[in-house]
Amino acid sequence: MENNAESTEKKESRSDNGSGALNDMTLLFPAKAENESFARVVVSAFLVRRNPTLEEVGDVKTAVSEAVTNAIVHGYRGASGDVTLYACVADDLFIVEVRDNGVGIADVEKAMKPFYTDKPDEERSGMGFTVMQTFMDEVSVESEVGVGTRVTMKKRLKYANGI
Amino acid sequence: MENNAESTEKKESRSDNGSGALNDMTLLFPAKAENESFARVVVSAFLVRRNPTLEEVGDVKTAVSEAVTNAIVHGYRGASGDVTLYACVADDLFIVEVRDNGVGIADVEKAMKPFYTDKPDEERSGMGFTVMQTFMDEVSVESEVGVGTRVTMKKRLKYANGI
Amino acid sequence: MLDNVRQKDTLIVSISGELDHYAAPKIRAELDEVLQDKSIRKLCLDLKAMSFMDSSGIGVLMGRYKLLNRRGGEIYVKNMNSHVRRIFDMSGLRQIVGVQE
Amino acid sequence: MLDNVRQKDTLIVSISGELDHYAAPKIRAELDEVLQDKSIRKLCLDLKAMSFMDSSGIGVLMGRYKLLNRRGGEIYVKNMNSHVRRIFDMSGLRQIVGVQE
Ligand SMILES: Nc1ncnc2c1ncn2[C@@H]1O[C@H](COP(=O)(O)OP(=O)(O)O)[C@@H](O)[C@H]1O
Ligand SMILES: Nc1ncnc2c1ncn2[C@@H]1O[C@H](COP(=O)(O)OP(=O)(O)O)[C@@H](O)[C@H]1O
Repeated sequence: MENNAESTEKKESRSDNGSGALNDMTLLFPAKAENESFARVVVSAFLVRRNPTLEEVGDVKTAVSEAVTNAIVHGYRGASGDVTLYACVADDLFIVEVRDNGVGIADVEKAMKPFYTDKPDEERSGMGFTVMQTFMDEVSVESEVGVGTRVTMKKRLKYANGI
Repeated sequence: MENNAESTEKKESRSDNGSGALNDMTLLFPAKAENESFARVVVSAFLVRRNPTLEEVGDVKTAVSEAVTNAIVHGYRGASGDVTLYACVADDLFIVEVRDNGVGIADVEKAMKPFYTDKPDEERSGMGFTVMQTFMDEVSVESEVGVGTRVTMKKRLKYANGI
Repeated sequence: MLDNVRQKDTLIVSISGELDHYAAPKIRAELDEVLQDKSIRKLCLDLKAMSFMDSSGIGVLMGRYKLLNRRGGEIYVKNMNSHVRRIFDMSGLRQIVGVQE
Repeated sequence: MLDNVRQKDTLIVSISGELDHYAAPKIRAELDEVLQDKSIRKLCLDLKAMSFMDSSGIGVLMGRYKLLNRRGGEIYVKNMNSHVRRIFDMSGLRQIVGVQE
């Protein structure tokens, strides 16, 4: 995984060709639990202009909440750092990405297994990735130990007739 | 003005000392008019956790709307580019910054005069900066021709007893 | 976005939603279309359902004022909240746009 | 965040607001405090006013299930929306937490 979050953001935002069909946003915020709800509100506000169903908004909020919580709890383990939330929508395809520059995941396949958690004592259920997979059409994880983690999630929207 | 938006963001977000008293966010989005309302929603969602009055939320939304509109209309003049919205709150001090890498302003003092506009034909009123100054406690503008513009606005919140 | 009622030479138009730079062209075009009817001398804008306005709204109101002023007409607003009132006061709109309390 | 009603050996607790990782510690602590009363055998969580739940909620419910299970008690929920239902189904909560329709 490339750890150059800034150049990546730049590229992504520049990918906008001004056609009006594509819109995107990048949000950076500190890894604090109080920002989980903020991240959900921002992604909803971004999505809502594309005329999503209530269910789609709920699905996206939940998936983003899981990924952001993971960045805070597992990626940074309570230490300070930034979480990046990138979202983009083009026609009916909505893509959202959550990145951290935290500890990374040694075995992604194992981490994504239902009920797997490295924090059972804190009552983590190990269902975060499973929730993401249930509520989104596609979830992919790139991670490197000591560098960070990037979770990319895609969803096709039923009605793409927003602005 | 420093044109290195990325390193600035980094620094700002890193200024968080994990005390819980300070929180901040950086939002990047393409310079499109449809994103003006999105920027307002995001800054409201950020602010609302500090228990602002309804009037304070309205003031901040309006000031941010003016600065973001200016970045799109004057900074980029309809060309594509990114607008950066940075907000931070520590105790009762709320700071919000709107940046663009657009054409810049040759004479900031003149630009800030009430009723001054370079686009009277488009029914711009020339009151954008005056609105910002009316609704915020402090407005400062740094700009360099060919590099971009940064508008920084501050407001003391009446009740700072949010999270 | 607009909802109109005609009373003799007065047209009452209700503006709903947000009046910012993004929405301004549409609202302006809709107002100018109804104002093509030259028998309209008074335009009353009902701002009750307008949830937001920034300085782009000043431009829209100034422009309609000028248009009506040329035909000897006038423009006023009703149901203005305190936020819009402050924008009116600072911009001098208060001097040219009547306020119906 | 919680609102409680006692009916014999059943405690009905209404959870309001969002149940995420940020809110979980507080909700957990409040539930565990009321559950210190050992005469409570049944915990019924009313989810009507809960506006959001993610997998952090699974952890909270699993934990309370274990606690009550140790004293031979049980836990169930009511007023579950379709979103929470899907989380229940995928996580196996459905097998251990009763659902009052
Ligand atoms: N951003 C991340 N950084 C480091 N490790 C992670 C990250 N996200 C997930 N993990 C690892 O994957 C495991 C499973 O995650 P998840 O399915 O969300 O369950 P939970 O959060 O309940 O542990 C975590 O326990 C952790 O070990
Ligand atoms: N971000 C910017 N980039 C370049 N020029 C700007 C920017 N913001 C403001 N200006 C200049 O300052 C003038 C006054 O701005 P303002 O008071 O907001 O009024 P208006 O937007 O109605 O023109 C503009 O007409 C423009 O010339």
